[in-house]
Formats: sequence, C-alpha cells, structure tokens
Amino acid sequence: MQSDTTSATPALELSRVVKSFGAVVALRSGSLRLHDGSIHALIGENGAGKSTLVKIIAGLYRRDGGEFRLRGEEVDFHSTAQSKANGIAVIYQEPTLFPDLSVVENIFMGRQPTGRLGRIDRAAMRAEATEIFDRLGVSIDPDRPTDGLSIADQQIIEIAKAISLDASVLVMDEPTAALSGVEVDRLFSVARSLRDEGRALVFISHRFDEVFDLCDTVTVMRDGAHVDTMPIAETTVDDMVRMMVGRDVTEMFPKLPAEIGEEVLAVDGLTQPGVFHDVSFTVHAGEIVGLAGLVGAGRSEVARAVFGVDPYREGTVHVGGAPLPKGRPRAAMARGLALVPEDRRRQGLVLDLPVTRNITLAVRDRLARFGLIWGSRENESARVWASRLEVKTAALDTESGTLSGGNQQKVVLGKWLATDPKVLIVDEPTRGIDVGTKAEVHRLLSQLAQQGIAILMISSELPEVLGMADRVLVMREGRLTGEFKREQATPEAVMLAATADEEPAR
Amino acid sequence: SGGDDAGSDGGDAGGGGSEEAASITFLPKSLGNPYFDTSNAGGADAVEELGGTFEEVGPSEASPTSQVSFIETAAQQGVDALVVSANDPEAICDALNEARDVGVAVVTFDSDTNPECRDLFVNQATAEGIAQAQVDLITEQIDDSGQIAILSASANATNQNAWIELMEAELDANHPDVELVEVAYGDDDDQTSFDKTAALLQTYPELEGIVSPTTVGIAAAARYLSTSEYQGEVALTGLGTPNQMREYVEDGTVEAFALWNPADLGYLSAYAANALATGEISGEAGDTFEAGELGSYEVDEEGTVLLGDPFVFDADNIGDFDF
Amino acid sequence: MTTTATTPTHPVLAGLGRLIRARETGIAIAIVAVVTLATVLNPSFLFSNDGFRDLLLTPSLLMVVAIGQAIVIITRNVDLSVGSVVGLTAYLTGTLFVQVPGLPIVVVFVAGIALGAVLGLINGALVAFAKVPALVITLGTMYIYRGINVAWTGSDRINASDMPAAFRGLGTDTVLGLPVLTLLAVVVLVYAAWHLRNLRSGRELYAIGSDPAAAQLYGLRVTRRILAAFVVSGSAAGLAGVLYAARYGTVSSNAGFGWELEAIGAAVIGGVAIFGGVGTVWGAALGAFLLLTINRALPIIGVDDFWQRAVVGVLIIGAIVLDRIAAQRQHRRLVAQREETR
Amino acid sequence: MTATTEAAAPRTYAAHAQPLWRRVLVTREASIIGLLLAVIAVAMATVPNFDSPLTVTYLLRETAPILLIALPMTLIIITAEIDLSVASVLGLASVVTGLGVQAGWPLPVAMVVAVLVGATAGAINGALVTVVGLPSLAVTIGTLALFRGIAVGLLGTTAISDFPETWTDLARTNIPGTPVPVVIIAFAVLALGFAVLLHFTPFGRSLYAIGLNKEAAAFSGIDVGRSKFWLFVMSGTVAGFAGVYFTLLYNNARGDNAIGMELQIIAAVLLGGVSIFGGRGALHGVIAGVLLIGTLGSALRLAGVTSDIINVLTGLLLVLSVVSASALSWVHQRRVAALGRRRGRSPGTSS
Ligand SMILES: Nc1ncnc2c1ncn2[C@@H]1O[C@H](COP(=O)(O)OP(=O)(O)OP(=O)(O)O)[C@@H](O)[C@H]1O
Ligand SMILES: Nc1ncnc2c1ncn2[C@@H]1O[C@H](COP(=O)(O)OP(=O)(O)OP(=O)(O)O)[C@@H](O)[C@H]1O
Ligand SMILES: [Mg+2]
Ligand SMILES: [Mg+2]
Repeated sequence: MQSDTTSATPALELSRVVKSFGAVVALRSGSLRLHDGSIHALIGENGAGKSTLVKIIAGLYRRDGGEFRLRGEEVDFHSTAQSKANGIAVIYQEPTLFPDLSVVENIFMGRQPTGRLGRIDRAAMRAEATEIFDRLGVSIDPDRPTDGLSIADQQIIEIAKAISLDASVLVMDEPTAALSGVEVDRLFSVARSLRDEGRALVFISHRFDEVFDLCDTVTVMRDGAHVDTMPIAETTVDDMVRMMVGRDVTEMFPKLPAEIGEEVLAVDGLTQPGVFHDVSFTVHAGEIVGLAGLVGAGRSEVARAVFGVDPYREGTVHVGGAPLPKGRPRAAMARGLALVPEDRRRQGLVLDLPVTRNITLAVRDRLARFGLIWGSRENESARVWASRLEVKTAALDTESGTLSGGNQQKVVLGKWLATDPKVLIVDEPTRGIDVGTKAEVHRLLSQLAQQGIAILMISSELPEVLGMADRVLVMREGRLTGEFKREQATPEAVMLAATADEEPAR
Repeated sequence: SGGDDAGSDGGDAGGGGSEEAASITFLPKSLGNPYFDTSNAGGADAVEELGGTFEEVGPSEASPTSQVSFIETAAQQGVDALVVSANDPEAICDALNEARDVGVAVVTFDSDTNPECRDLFVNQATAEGIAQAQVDLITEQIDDSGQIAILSASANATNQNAWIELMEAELDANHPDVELVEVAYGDDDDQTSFDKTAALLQTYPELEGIVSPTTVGIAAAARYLSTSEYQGEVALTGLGTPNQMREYVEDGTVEAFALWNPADLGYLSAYAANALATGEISGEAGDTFEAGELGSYEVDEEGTVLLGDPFVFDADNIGDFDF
Repeated sequence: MTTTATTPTHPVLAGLGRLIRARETGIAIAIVAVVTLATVLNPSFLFSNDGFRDLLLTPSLLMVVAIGQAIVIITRNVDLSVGSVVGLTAYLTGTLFVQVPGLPIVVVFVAGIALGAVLGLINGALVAFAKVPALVITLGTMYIYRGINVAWTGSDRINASDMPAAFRGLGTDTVLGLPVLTLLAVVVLVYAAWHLRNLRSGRELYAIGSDPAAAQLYGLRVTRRILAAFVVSGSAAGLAGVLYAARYGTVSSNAGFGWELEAIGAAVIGGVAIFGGVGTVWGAALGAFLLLTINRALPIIGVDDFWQRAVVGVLIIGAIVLDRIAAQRQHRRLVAQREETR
Repeated sequence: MTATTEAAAPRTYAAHAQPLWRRVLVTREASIIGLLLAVIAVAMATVPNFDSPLTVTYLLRETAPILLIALPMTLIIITAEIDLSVASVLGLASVVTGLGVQAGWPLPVAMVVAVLVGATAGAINGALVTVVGLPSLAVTIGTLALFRGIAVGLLGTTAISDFPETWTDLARTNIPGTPVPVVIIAFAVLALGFAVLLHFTPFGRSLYAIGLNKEAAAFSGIDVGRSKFWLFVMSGTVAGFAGVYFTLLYNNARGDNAIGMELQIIAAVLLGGVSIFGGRGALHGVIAGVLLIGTLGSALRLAGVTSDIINVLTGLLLVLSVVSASALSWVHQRRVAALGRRRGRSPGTSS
C-alpha cells in the first residue's frame, strides 16, 4: 500500500511545536511527519491539541516554539494565504463557507481564474467546479448560494475547495463527523485517489474503523504532546486507545440495569410538513430510548419540536400525562424536559460566557430569590456541577469557548442536569468526543436512568444506540420506521429500518 | 472661530462694575451665517469702543434648544449682558429669565422672544415696514398680478412669520390680482433653500415671483434662478446682503432687494446692552441712550429700540456697499 | 443524498429571469411610476428643461455617496462619517479656489478626492487594524470631522462668487442633454459595479461581508480589503463634496449634514443587506435616486412638505420587509430543492 | 472496567481566574468612572465658575433626556440590537403633548397619551424586529425617518408653547435644598430599576446570553423575541417620557425637538463600555459615560471653548475608548504569547 518513503525528505515535518493561549497550553510538544503518497491519521482525546496543530500548519496560528519544515525548508507562516501558496490545503473542523455566495465562488474565492484586465473568468471557474463535482460523484448546482445546504453538502464543498487548490498536502480535521456512510465512502475513494497521485494527507477522526479503513500511518497525541507514530498495520484499537488515554478503556460503558417506571413522555402524531410526519413514541421513567437513523433523517427536528424551539403543525406532546403547549421551551423546562442539542457550539453554549454562567443559564429563574439573582449563588451551583462532571478547567470564570470539545459537552450536560430534569433528550451526546469522555458520558446517562430519569438518546453511532438503549426507535426520511426492544435490536435490523431501499451505511 | 481674545475673566459681580466697561456675549441663531457675521462684527466694534469684552458663541445649527446651553453658560460665567437672536420666541424664554435672575442683562436683536423674557429688543425695522417694502418690491416687479411664493427660513422663525402674516394682509388688502400660492421653508440652510426653489418653480409653472425674506434663502434662490431657464422670467426679491447678491443683481436675475445694515444692528445692540448692564437705562419706555456714531436712541413701548427703515438695494447703488 | 437538482435552463432565459426578479428592477419601476405620476399631475416635472435636468441632477450627489456606503456595508461595516467628509471636502474645494486663484479645476477634484480618501483611510485603519466596530469608530469620526469642519470654517462660508464660473457651471451644465454631474456619477457607478462583479478584490468584499471569520480562514486579505472599502467610501464622499460645491455654490460648515443616514437609507432601499454580503451598487444608486425623486415629487402629488420624511421612513421599512420576504422565500426554495432530491 | 476511576481526587475549581481587585478595578467601567472624576477635578481646579451649584443644575437638567434614554438603550445594545429612532420618538411625544394641550386636554392626560404613543412607537420597532425578523439597525433607520416625519407632519410650521406654568416650573425646579433638578428623582428611580433588572434578575442574565448567542439562548428556554420586543417597548416608553420632559423643560413642543440626539445617546452608551456586538456592558459605566460627555461639554463651554472643539473631543473620546480597549487586549495577547514562547523554550514546566 505504502511505498517506503521513510528515508526520503518528509513532505511536511513538525517537531516539538509549542503553542499556548494565555494560561492554556494547547500544544506542549506536537510532532508530525508526513510523507508523500500517504494518508496519515492523527488521533487523540478531545483537547489533545490536534486542531491546534492543524491550525499551525494552516498558518492561522503561529507557533511559540519548535520546528516546522516543509520539504526540508524551515517555514513560519503568518497567514493562511502563505500556507495555501505553499500547496497546503486545510479542511477545518467546522465548515467555513460564505452563505451568500454561490457554490462556485466559494470554491475559488481569492484565487479565481482571471482573464483580461483581471476580469474573473466565470465560465472557466464553473467548468472546473463541475469537473471536480463529477470526480467526487456528486451533483450540486454550482450557481446556487451555499445558504441552505446540508452539512454534508457543505463538507463536500470544503473538499472540492481543497482539491481545486491542487495541494500537495491536504489536512482534514474531522471531515466525517457529519457525514453518512455513503458520503464517507465517497470521500474515502477521493482521498485514496489523491494519495495515489502522490499527495500527503492528514486525516483526523475519533472513529477507529475509519482510521483503519483509510490510513496507512497513525500518530497519537495526548495532552498536547506527541505519543507515538506507527504504521497502521502494526497496531490495534486497544493499543491506540491505551496510548490516547494513557490507560485501558473500553469505548462503551456497560449499561446499568434500571427500573423502568411509568410513562413520562408521550409524543403522538407529531407532524411538520417537509420535516417529519406522524411521529409517535413514549419514554418511561428510568428508560433509555435510542433514536437511530441516518444523518438528516429528521431526528434532531423531532427533538427540537418536542422541546418547543421548533414549531410543529399537528400532533401532541404529553409530559407526565398532561399536554405540553407548542413552541414554549420555558413551559417544557418547567415540566421537567431538558434538551442537550446536537450543535454544542451554536446551540448548547454561549461560548463567550464563563463556564459558570453557562451552567446556570437554564436554572437562572430557580436560583433567584425574590426575583433577584446573585453571582455567588450561581458560582456555588456551577461549582457543584462542574466537579460532579469533572470539567477540565482552571477556573470557573474562564470563557467556555476556550475549553476543548469534550469539556464543552460536559458543560452543556451540566447545564441541563442542573435543571433536575424528568425527561432528558440528548442529541448526539458523544459526537466529536474522545473515547474516555465518551465512556464517562455513557456512565452518566446510565446513572441518570437508574435515578429514574427518562432519557431519549439520539445518536448516529449504532454501537452506542445498541449498547445504551432499552428500546430503539429508528427514523428514516422524517418517519418512524422501526421500534425494537433491546434484545431484538441487532445492527442488521436497525440498519434495514434506517435505510430500507438504500444500501446500509457502516 | 469668530470670538477673538475670549478672555472673559471679569464679571463675577453681575451688573454695575466700577468702570463703564461691560462683558458682552453675542449669541446668534447659529454660527456660520454671514448675516450674523456682519452684525456680530458691528457688535464687536461697539464693544471695543466701549472698552469691554466681547465674546461670540453659538450652536452650529439653528435650533432653539441648542441655544439654551449657551445662555446657561453665559449665566454661569456671570457676563454682564447677553445679546441674542432667538430661534424660537418661547423655548429659550425660561433660560433667559434665569440668566436675568443672576444679573445678566438680556437684549434680543434681529429676532425677538416674548417681551417678558428680555430687557430690550433692538428691532432692525418695524415688521410693518419690512412687509410693506417687500410687497412693494415684488408687486412692482411683476406688474401687480400673478402668482408669487415665499421662501422663508425655518417654520418657527418669529420675525419671518410676523412679516409673512403682514405681507399676506397687505396683499389681500391692496393687491387683489396677486396670489400667494405657497410659503416654503428652506430652514436657513443653503442646500434646502436651493432645492426648495427648484421645487417651487416646478410645482407652479405659472409662478411670477418669489419673495425670500431671509439672506440665506434669497441667495440660494438667486443662484438657482441664475442658472435656470427662469432667469429674468421669475422675479426674485426679499432681504439679502449686498455682497451675496451683487452678482445676481449685475446679471439681471434680481432687480432689487432690501435690507438694513446688519453691522449697525449689532453695533446698536451692543450699545443698548452696555447701557442696560451699566444701569444707564432700565429698558422702560422713554429711556434714552447714546449709541456711538449712530447717535441717540429712545426705548419705545414693549421695550423696543428701532434701528430704522429698511434700505432698498438695486443695480444703481449696490456698488456703494461692502458687507 | 448530497445531490441537488440542477434544473437545466437556458443561460439567456435564466439571466432574463434573474433580471426580472432583481431588486434593482423593482426600484427602477418604482422610480418610473413616481416620475410618471408627478409628470401627469404637472408636466413640467419632466417636460421642461429644468425639470428634466433637476430630475437627474438632484440625486447625483447622494448617488455617489451611496455607492461608497454600499461598498462599505457589503463588507459588513458601516460608514457614519460620510456626511462630515462631504462637508469638509466641499469646504476645502471652496477654500482652494479662494486661496489659490486660477487653480485648474482638475487639481481641485483631485484634492477633494484625496482628502476624502485620507479621511476614509483613518476610518479604515481604525476599523481594520484596531479591530473595532465600524459603527463606533465612524460615529466618533463623524463628530471629529464635523467638529474640525466647523472649527476651520468658523462663521465663514464660501460664496458662489468665490468660485470660478467654469467650475460652478459643472453644477448645471449638460452634455447632450445630460447634466455633467450625473454623467460623473454614472461613470463612478458603472466602474464600481464592474469592479465589484468582475474583479477578485470586488468579490472578496462580498466574501468578507458574508462571513468575516471564514474570510480570515480562507487567507483573504481582510484587513487590506476593509481598508480599501473605507478609502473608496471616503473618496466617493470627497468627490461628492467637490460636486456639492459646484452644484450649490455656497458652502457653510453644515454642508452634507445628515447625509450618512440618507446614504445608508438609500443602500438599504436598494437591497444592500445591512449585515453585508448581499447587494449591488446599482441598487444603492437607484435607491438614492428613488429617495430624492420621491422627495421632489411629493409636493406635486399633493403631499405636504412636512410629511416627506414619513414617506421616506415607510419606503425604507417597506424595502427591508420586502427583502425579508424574498430572502425567506429563497431560503425555503433552496431547502426544498434539497429535500426533493433526498 | 469502569472508565476513568483512578480514585478521582476531589477537585476544587477556583471560581475566578483573577483576584477580586483586578476584576473590579481593571474594567472598562472603572476607567470611565475614573476619567469622569478626573475631568471633574481638573475642571474644578482650572475652570472659573465650574464649581458653582448652577453647573450641576444645568448639567443634569440638559443631560436628563440622554441619561433617561441611555438606560433602555444599554439593554437593547446588550442584546446586540440598536434603536436609532429614540430621538424621533422623543420629538413625536413632544408634538403629541403639544397637540393634546392645544386640543384642550388637561396636561397630565396629554402627558400620559404622549408616553403611550412612545410605547406604541417602541412596540412597532419591536414587532418589526422580532415578529418580522428584520435587523434593528435598518428598521430603526426607517422609523427614525417615519416617526420624525409624523411629528413634523402633525405640527407643521407651528410650535406649541402654552403649557401650564406649574408643570414647566416642575421641570425646571430643583430638589429643595440641593442644586439637583427634580427630574433626577425620576431618573434615579428608573436607573435603579434598570440596574436591578439588568444585573440582578434572571431576565438580565438572559439579555447577555441573547446578545452573545441568540440561538443558544433560545435553546436555554429564553424567549428571545419576547425579551427584545419588551426592550423596544421600554425604549419607546422612556423616550416618550423624555419627550414630555423635554417639552416642559423648554416650554416648547416642536416636531424637530432633539433632532440628532440618537447618535449622542449611542455615543455615550458605547463610551460607557457597552459592546456594539452585544453581550457586554454595565449600567454604571453607561451613566458615567453620559455624565463624562456632559461634564466635558459643560466645562469646556465655560472655559470658552467652542462647540466644534467639544464635538471633536467627544468623537476622540469615543474612538480612543474603543481603540484603547483593543490595544490593551493586543498588548495582553502579546505578553501572553511571549510568556508562551518562554515556556516553549523550557519544556516540561506546564500545568
Ligand atoms: N483559541 C483558544 N484559546 C484558548 N484555548 C484554546 C484555544 N484553542 C484551543 N484551545 C485549547 O487548546 C487545547 C487543544 O485544543 P484542540 O482544539 O487543538 O483539541 P483537539 O485535539 O482538536 O480536540 P477535539 O477532538 O475536541 O477537536 C484545548 O484544551 C483547548 O481548550
Ligand atoms: N446546519 C444545517 N444547515 C442546513 N441544513 C441542515 C443543517 N442541519 C441539518 N440540516 C438538514 O436538516 C435536515 C434534518 O437534519 P437533522 O440534522 O435534523 O437530522 P438528524 O436525523 O437529526 O441527523 P443528525 O444525525 O445530524 O442529528 C437534513 O436535511 C439536514 O441536512
Ligand atoms: Mg479539534
Ligand atoms: Mg441532527
């Protein structure tokens, strides 16, 4: 698979790179050595410093120390334009598109082909974009604005952008986090063909199956430092996990038995035209109900409609036997509903507020005495939840935006657990979270169920759903297409319900 | 800006100082208006003759409420006299009265406030005289028949409104064939007046003449007319300064217009203010005072001092004036 | 799944469709309607020499300012200082003629535009380098520039007679029946529109306004572009200042007072989104045209002078409500397009 | 088996990264208050007549409308919106008061109606922003023209100035025994109310969250639309009240009252440390900001400085205040980066 190039000059080499943000040391000693014609996996826990390393390569951050060589030459990028000019393309963890501009313009912005007088050659630009889309096997209207595209389509455009750059080094920071199986496959075949053209690729993912499927070499990071680099063929999942966390873990925390009580949440005939249709289900106290399906099946929308942030046209929601008014999150919260949304940076957290204020945001009414609220009470309440969930932060008044993904997720969980919910809806609770934290989240959910909380867990990861849920619901294209007891829920059965006529993903 | 050595050190004791000299502050409707420039220059001359201290302050746009803070500052500084041209008869009243309470003599000039808010009003010409002069000028130029319009300053200018009212009465009474079609307001702003002139001409294709009883308005209207197809067709008159109008009188856009000498107005106002501040007069009807080279003046009813009759400028005499 | 139908339409048809749906078309129609109505009520509104000339002349200055303003707004910034820049450059123009008799007119134009550019550069530098919000900075410089203007002018003013007749003639002269000032404004407009549409630097302004953070990640030269946008806006205001002196002849310290809100209003009416990334200078220029033409037509239509501002307010609100509806419809359409292809 | 249990030592979480004195003293608000005190001290020492009680009276009387409207404006800007129409609402309320009195209503009735008109105007802004979902900057530029146009249209050329003297005197009198105008009582009550609302209630907390991330706020059960709507209503109401006060103070109802004041108010609020992007700011800073601009103007006028220079200084202050904040954070970042580099050279000395 991989031509032996270890002796040749690496395409790109970072050694003992240091980067800190204020008191936070994001990278203590980051090292990475890339070779042409290779796909290199970069793995590590949340906050291990992967994205920071990527951003240094991209020229977005400047390193505080260490070495950075490109084809043997020492470089120090001041801007992303410089790294681009040197043939480095980066797909960032979050898609970064201009919503008002067309797909084509997004791909070529800043380096459009020009003709006489510097006039942009729109026809050439369009032709090249069409060609790239053909190669990727997708058909996206190149003239439409990117506003309104699904996350998967946005990711495809990011990839098209990188390809059009004709870069010799391509870095992809968790490109698959929002993609479905089919899309992942397509992306992988493109990545392989790029490798075969002799380019160097970096692939970051928390999914080990993908890493094994695609990559030839893997670098593991922990706590901002390089741990080890080895050929993928010479390692196992267990080895990698041990290196990542520095101890043995299993990805899945075993579900604890819980006593299933009376029905707490009852959703009946919920319909929002074009989004979801006739969705009915119940969740009992102490029960974890998994909601499976492909990305884009409309599960998040159902959750949001139940909680009241989104509207729905028909149907009813009952909590504890009494009907819940539509579109009123406050009323839902008052009745003991909590929603941990899927996009924690946009929906879950106010990134610029300190951890404290985020944790108490949903319980601010409850913390008030005679309508007045005091900072000391908030701090007290936040401290309780931060330590219970072991949020890794130096002080509670640090801005939550500076925490790593996993710790941010813990803050969101803490925020909703603080409301002492009867029904907890968690949407992709472990998306983009490392194995260690993932197991912690699972343990937490299990414990909560034991305490009698009704849990609805939306997840795109089948093992998680099958491992955690007492009952599994499956959605496809806005409809409930299957319901399985824990014992009946086999991967095959669930996948079939989720895809029906489509080929099963993953 | 205008105020030269503004070292208003004196005047902690408001009113009668040991010497005859007084500190006098001029507050025009707004700064940046050549009419007030001229009148304030006259005031400054007078204050210099008197050996007092002159200061000129004012807002950059002509609004009544913005004058108030300058009145208050004058009161705080304890100046001996304040000479004001009011943007509104009522809005600055209370502030003026407060200033008088702390011993500032208040003289209004050019545009009056309510009589109870000031000690003296120096009137450039009687309203009747001004209205009469303008009606005479315009009716003569349009052969006493046809449509005319008025281009005034701001809708609230006391003096403008008084004149317009009298002009309307005079037109009704003695000029039945002349129709006043509209009173437009240029806000004493050059650009607005210019655009309003254009609008008037377009709205009333039959228009024969425009009267603009404000120096800003007449200059803007003349400038528009001079470059338009209406030059020489539509008559224009009103109140203007010779320097601004010279060009248009010479090129035939304007036949004749009227004004008093603003420098004299400022000069007289300064003397009146000084007389009040030094206790020479109290503002009662019948008081008399000397106003330097202008001679002797008497206060008449309602505490008014009259400068004289308006003067008509035309191609024959405009060369004799420079202000 | 990741597909979106490409409805194959003939490019010419598609272009035509876009033209018909375009915001600019709507405004142009509104202008025609207003002019028609006013002309029916009073034929001299259009069919007299002065009428036609003024119809084109009056909006020209605001058009130039609105073009600059639109460019700044497209980058998700705003320039509140344009009115003050107009005032300063107009006064500079007059002063130059007074101080240096016989100065060629071209030099005065260059000087006015250069002063505007410098003032814009100050705004741009503060916004781009100090990374502070444009609204705050230009609110500050609006006061500063106006204050400097008043301090400089004092109670002085430039009178028409201070400027050479040839220069003032520019304010009213026509070429082939079209006023010179309007032609100048149109040249500026056509160039700006071409540049924004066809050059990289123009497109990057849209990208920056659409998502500043993404623009940074892209490695676009955000700082330089924003700086340039402010310089352009300043220069446009500077040009408008020179034209102001030519058109109005008299320049006092409050020339251009309040133009900032009119220019923003014109851009908003013209479909330039206040949060950047969307809109054209055509729209802004037409917006300015509509705004001032309505002002002039109202008295003829029989609406009292005093209600003018209210009508302008209704116009602005109507325009943004319309934008909103159109945007929502488009968003729904795009999402539906995606749904369809699942 | 259990995932992360290595006898998890009880962690303590410091609530604050910085010591108390730093958090209190090294703030934007503190520096504005400090600057205000410095200006007052310098003016006392150098400007003749500045130390007279009249200064206080005049200053507070004239800045009262700005002080009043700055209160709701602060809350609005904290939610990342803006209300440019306040001065027009003030003018409209002034006209309504005048027309009411002219129509023979008792003044208190006219006043109440004027305040209600203000509230309605605010509700219109609020509805356009929250129900229709338009950007407030554009909406209120529109209503700035609309409300002013209605005010000027209603009253036309005239000004109304026959208000009962008992009321106009009330607007001008001081609290007995002090140089402080009575309107400051109304302001103090409102300021206290707004300060409590913003800084010590759950509603206030939600405003900051809305300003920083309205989607996350909505997901936290905050009714973003309703909160903003009521803020605009408050702003309209207070502007209406300020309009009544303005009318009585100058005994003058006119369509163009307080024209252009919106920018003065916003300048003061921003000077007081409120971020135009929302989510940051405090009321004490804003009040200090308004007073700073007012005091500076008053002292300079007394010292014979002309209004244009005062404008220049106001603008400079505003620009410098934001630029200095950004410069400070730049310096801070540089220091931190330097620290990081030093750490980088001697590895192994981290957390
Ligand atoms: N701009 C920043 N300011 C302060 N701290 C930061 C910043 N960016 C990253 N960090 C911190 O640096 C550390 C490494 O973050 P980084 O995003 O590189 O992790 P990661 O490995 O990409 O994690 P994930 O898998 O969650 O994406 C974290 O502790 C994070 O909180
Ligand atoms: N940020 C977004 N922008 C545009 N479209 C989106 C976005 N997020 C979701 N969608 C689209 O909305 C529809 C429903 O997606 P949604 O995320 O609710 O599905 P889901 O089943 O919850 O998937 P997930 O596994 O991602 O939670 C899909 O068509 C999806 O592509
Ligand atoms: Mg990352
Ligand atoms: Mg989802």
